[in-house]
Amino acid sequence: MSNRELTMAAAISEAIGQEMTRDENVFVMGEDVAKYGGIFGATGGLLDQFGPERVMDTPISETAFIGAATGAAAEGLRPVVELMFVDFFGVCMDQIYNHMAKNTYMSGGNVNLPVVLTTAIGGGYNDAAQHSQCLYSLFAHTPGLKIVVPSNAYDAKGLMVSAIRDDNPVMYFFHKGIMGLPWMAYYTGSTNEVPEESYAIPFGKAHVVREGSDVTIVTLSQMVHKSVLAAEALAQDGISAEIIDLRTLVPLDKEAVLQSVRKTGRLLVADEDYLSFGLSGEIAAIVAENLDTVNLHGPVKRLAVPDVPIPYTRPLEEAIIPQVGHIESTVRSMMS
Amino acid sequence: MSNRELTMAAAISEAIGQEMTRDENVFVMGEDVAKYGGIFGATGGLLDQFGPERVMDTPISETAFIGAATGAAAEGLRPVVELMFVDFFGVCMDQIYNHMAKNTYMSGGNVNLPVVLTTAIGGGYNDAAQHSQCLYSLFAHTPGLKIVVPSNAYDAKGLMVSAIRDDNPVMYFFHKGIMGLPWMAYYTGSTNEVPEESYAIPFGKAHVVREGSDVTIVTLSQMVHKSVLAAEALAQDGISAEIIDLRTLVPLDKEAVLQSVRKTGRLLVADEDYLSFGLSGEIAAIVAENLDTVNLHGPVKRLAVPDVPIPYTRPLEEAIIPQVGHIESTVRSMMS
Amino acid sequence: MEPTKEHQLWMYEQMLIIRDFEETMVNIYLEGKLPPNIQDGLAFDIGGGPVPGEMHLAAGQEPVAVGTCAHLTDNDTITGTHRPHHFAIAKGVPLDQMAAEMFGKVTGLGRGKGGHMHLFSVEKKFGCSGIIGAGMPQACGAALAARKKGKDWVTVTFFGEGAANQGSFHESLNLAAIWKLPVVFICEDNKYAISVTREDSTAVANNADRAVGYGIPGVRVENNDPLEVYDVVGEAVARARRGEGPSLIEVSTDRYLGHFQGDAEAYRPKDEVQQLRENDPIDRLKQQLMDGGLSEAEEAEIRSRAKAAVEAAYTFARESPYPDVSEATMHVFV
Amino acid sequence: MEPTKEHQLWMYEQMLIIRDFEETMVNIYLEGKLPPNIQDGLAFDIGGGPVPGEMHLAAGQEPVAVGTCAHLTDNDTITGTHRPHHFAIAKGVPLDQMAAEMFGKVTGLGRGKGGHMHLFSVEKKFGCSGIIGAGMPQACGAALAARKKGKDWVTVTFFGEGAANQGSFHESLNLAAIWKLPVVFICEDNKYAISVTREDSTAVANNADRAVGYGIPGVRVENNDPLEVYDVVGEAVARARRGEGPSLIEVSTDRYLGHFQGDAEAYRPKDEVQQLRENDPIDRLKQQLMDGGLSEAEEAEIRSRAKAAVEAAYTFARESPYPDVSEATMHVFV
Ligand SMILES: Cc1ncc(C[n+]2csc(CCOP(=O)(O)OP(=O)(O)O)c2C)c(N)n1
Ligand SMILES: Cc1ncc(C[n+]2csc(CCOP(=O)(O)OP(=O)(O)O)c2C)c(N)n1
Ligand SMILES: [Mg+2]
Ligand SMILES: [Mg+2]
Repeated sequence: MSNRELTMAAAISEAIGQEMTRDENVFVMGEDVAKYGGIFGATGGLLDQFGPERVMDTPISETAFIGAATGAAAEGLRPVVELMFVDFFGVCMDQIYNHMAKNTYMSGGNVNLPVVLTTAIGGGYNDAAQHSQCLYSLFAHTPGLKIVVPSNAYDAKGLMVSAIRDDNPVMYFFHKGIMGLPWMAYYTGSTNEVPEESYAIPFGKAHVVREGSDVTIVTLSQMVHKSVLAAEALAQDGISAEIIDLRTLVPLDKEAVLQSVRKTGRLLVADEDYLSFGLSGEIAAIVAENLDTVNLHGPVKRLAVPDVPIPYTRPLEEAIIPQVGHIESTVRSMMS
Repeated sequence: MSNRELTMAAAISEAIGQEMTRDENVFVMGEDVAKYGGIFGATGGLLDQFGPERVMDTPISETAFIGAATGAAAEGLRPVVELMFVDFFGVCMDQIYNHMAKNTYMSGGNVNLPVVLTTAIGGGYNDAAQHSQCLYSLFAHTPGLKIVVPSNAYDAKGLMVSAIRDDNPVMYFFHKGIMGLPWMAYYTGSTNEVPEESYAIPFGKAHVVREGSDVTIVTLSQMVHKSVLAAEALAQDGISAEIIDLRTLVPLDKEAVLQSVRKTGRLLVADEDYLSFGLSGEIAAIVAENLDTVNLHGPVKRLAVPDVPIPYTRPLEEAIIPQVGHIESTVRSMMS
Repeated sequence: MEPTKEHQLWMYEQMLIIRDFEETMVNIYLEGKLPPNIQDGLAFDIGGGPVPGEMHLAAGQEPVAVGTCAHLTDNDTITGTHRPHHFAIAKGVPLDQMAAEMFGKVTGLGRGKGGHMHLFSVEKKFGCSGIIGAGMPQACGAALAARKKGKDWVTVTFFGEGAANQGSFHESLNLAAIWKLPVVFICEDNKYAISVTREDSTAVANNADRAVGYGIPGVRVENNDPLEVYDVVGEAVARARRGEGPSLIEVSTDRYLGHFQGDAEAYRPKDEVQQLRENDPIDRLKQQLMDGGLSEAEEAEIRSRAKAAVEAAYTFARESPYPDVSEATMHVFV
Repeated sequence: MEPTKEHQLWMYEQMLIIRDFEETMVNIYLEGKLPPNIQDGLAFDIGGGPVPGEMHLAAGQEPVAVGTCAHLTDNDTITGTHRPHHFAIAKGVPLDQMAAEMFGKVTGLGRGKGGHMHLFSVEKKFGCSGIIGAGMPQACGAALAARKKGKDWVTVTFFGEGAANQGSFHESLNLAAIWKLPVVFICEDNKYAISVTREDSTAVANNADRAVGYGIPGVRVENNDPLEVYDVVGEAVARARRGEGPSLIEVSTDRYLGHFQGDAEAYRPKDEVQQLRENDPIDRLKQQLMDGGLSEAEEAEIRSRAKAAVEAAYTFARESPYPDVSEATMHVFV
């Protein structure tokens, strides 16, 4: 059955389920992933399909169960473990970045850890400072973790398949506002056609969501959809924006960024993470390091959360998270 | 008594001691800070001077005692709390970045938290992947923390005084290889003249360590001293390097960076943190965002740890941590 | 320990205010979140209406809050949880500013920046967090401050039975015990951590038994009853004030509503809540008070006072203005 | 549980190897770290010589390692600590590769990348970490894997008495208990966490008492004796193999050397170590074995075998090459 549309949540759980069928070593654990099916639906239906030995609810002990994922992977299992919100990483970061991420290197490549750590990111629904962050830059900064940040259901399935089959630790970040949940407004572009059969999308290949000639917008996750809406508005006035969806931060498709900016001569990074010392800086730096082959028509621009915690109240949150209007007006300012 | 030289460790403990004398609300806690005087000497002699009620050894419970620092600060005390190595942040990051850093904002400015969190950073003595990191970029990325990274005893004392008197959370990073410890080789330039009387160095003011006209080296901490040695070698061949010691990352003295690069037209960032998604990218981005007023003679260059965990063995560690030779050769490549 | 008549009346009125505040919020919360005024295809929109975002309500859990706060003064500190309203109300946090914070208004406790999981009152020495287990370490610090100041102030830290399996629980109890800090650790056992039952998450039937691991007293309150809570917590608070260190108390209580509003509770037996409500602690205390001589008229007056307070708070919240957008970048630092 | 004669001899030889390995390292470690060949003004240079960086040695703590490993096979897993040599040796990790790793050579367990706190052997199912308390969660995962594979394999996780106040201790014990995982938690109580004494850090006199908080058996071994360890750990390992879940054991043991080499131990009573050494577990086992009929000649042969093994390992380490610089950026991913 073709042209079947799935939400990103359904695409993720389908990918996990297909891999569980394919490889008995794959199993799922986390808070509320079984009976509840994952607070954001990423493991919906898996308990009924595979039973409680392979889909395990855990206590609120992230250090223990994420560390356990590392220990189980070292013995040949392939855990898919969920950190409910990325905002909670602070209670278990040591197990993630000092162990899951480093045991392979410290063992000279002898230990391999096929773990997929899934987590929810993003704001836009007024969940305030401890439930609305992105933070993927932090994990991309510390070596040893592959970083996947899908923007739509089709990519989400193919990238999850690659993540589970990868023999290295992979962190998989899904934005709540594109999961297609029945209880949260979302950008409909994220729900799209998803083949039933399994397929893998390779890491490190950015996706040109929209071709353009005047400006390159480098972005990812929910911000891809905001960028598309901005590009459509800009097109009305004959401004042609090219949109690059990075898809993965580690590995990072630098060539795709450079190629596009060489063509357009203008770069805007649109990011929902904090502005400073993160993703938007890294993308800008890649261009700055290649100014001998990139001919810019103007300074690089960055849109991101301006180094403030995410405020609860709607007017303030809308002001600090880059919106379609911000992207649009920033591009216009770059053209004049 | 003037022209008195102190090690950075002695300067830090002197600053803390003077503030403890000045304000009874200041107290110290952490692992081995009392009887041992701090593994890296940052609290040496304070127990004898102030007693166990104000200089407290803690259990190995970073979440509990760093969280306790936040709780005590909310009640008007001014804790100076030590995280022995920054590498251990993963066991207590939630208390640092979701609470110490955010309670002020989330309370609309009603809660203020005068905490100083000190921690040791850096490699160069073969302590391997879990005891050699810098990671200040992570803390600079998450809002709500002021970030101090001194390079010498004089700055260390003045910045510690400002840190303790600041009504906000301050993270204070000292590099083990410039503390002037009797058991670890160090860059002697870090031990310098320190007035006995108390003085404060304001945050957000970078220091021009050496003036130059050909290239700007933006750096901090131990890397300042490596840069100076490189600059001296380069001067032999008539290459004039200007060295900017950032001193603090939050607030960040962007103007100092831009001013210097406007003058020299060349930027090298020399950093001991991981390369990607961190400090070196942010500095490069600041220049990329200002290309309308900065005229570069060539691409920006970055030297940092190439996104690998710190290897134990000497030849590999020396290869991946930027050394004087790397700085020198990179600058030469920028001049040709 | 027996509460005075005044304390009993105070507890009764506070429970009424809490219950009314929470149950009124159930409906306010739904405003703007239901079809047809939301995105097509959605059944509910968490980001809609005057009170968006997650909403964790404590209807049914009033006894632990009022039985505890009856022993506290404005000098004592509380650290609460992601489900904080009942604690805040019982601690005396101004209802108007609390409601305004939930509406994201500039008149709120945090000028609208914190939201319902992040209620801070410096005056009432109240704070909470959306991170499970995060209040316990900070409680140790507040207690340390009291000791350093030579005061007999105590700190009470509340957490759920799910939080009792978080590392911060262990570290904080050990620290409080070795430093003899005046902290009372109170675990609200409402049997669920979202969908995960206590049995599936916890290796002991009674979290108070874990006190053995810290050499401190541990007591479980078996009934969701304000007088029983008052009795047990009273001992622990007195002990802390005497400088004899921390205690660990677990209180069996009942979550009447979903984990958060919008929770379908598919994981929960259909009639469970119905049965719980039949043994409601507010009804029981009312009966006890009236057996003790409280008249219908007096009871009605208390009830209407409570209703009026809640109504006034929500009206204040609705009518207050939002913060100016310029405030978004303020207050990162003081 | 009584060890067989063979087991006793094995334990004796392993203890000799461990002791010799550690005490020989005391001197090797000093090579290149003392004046005059270091920076002026320094008394010691931690980064100098063939074995730079921190060095945590376990002389005196042999009993817990050998008494435990006598019950384990290559199918069983161990997670160790920052002070890992005695565990690794007793688990059968190749001495040559272990020494080579400490010398940073390409022939080492981690091709020189890990160093002495990061020894990994996939064959012997051994791992360790420089982060306090980090081994316990990973042990739960290894045990979960064994159960999922339907094996009776056991995982032993070692940690110090200082680590018993880290949150991971609590979370891991609870997880292992509710999931009935075959993990044996063994706490080495050597009385110190660097300079902090057990009394200053721990709210209970006996960490085994904390087992009550998880509804599992808890036993303390009061003497630094391999036979007593053998007995108590044997029960726990058997229980885990039977699928009856985890146990918590604390072993009183003695740290003969500084926390790390170079530690002046100003915090420690002058003659403490001297007194401990007078009741040395190796001497005691030797006496027992000889009372049991081991001849001088046989004992001497064991001793020389042990010495030869250690000498061979360090020679192998010295003579091995360093990895090529190109390896620095390899093995971040497989
Ligand atoms: C560290 C952390 N992990 C997970 C969560 C997500 N979460 C929010 S509430 C909750 C359940 C808490 O259960 P309990 O402690 O019993 O409190 P209750 O909700 O029953 O009042 C969870 C898992 C969180 N907020 N913080
Ligand atoms: C999370 C963490 N905190 C602090 C340290 C620093 N540290 C290394 S060893 C040590 C003492 C450990 O004591 P214990 O657990 O008793 O083990 P022992 O050294 O006595 O064998 C400390 C505090 C660390 N490595 N990791
Ligand atoms: Mg609960
Ligand atoms: Mg110890």
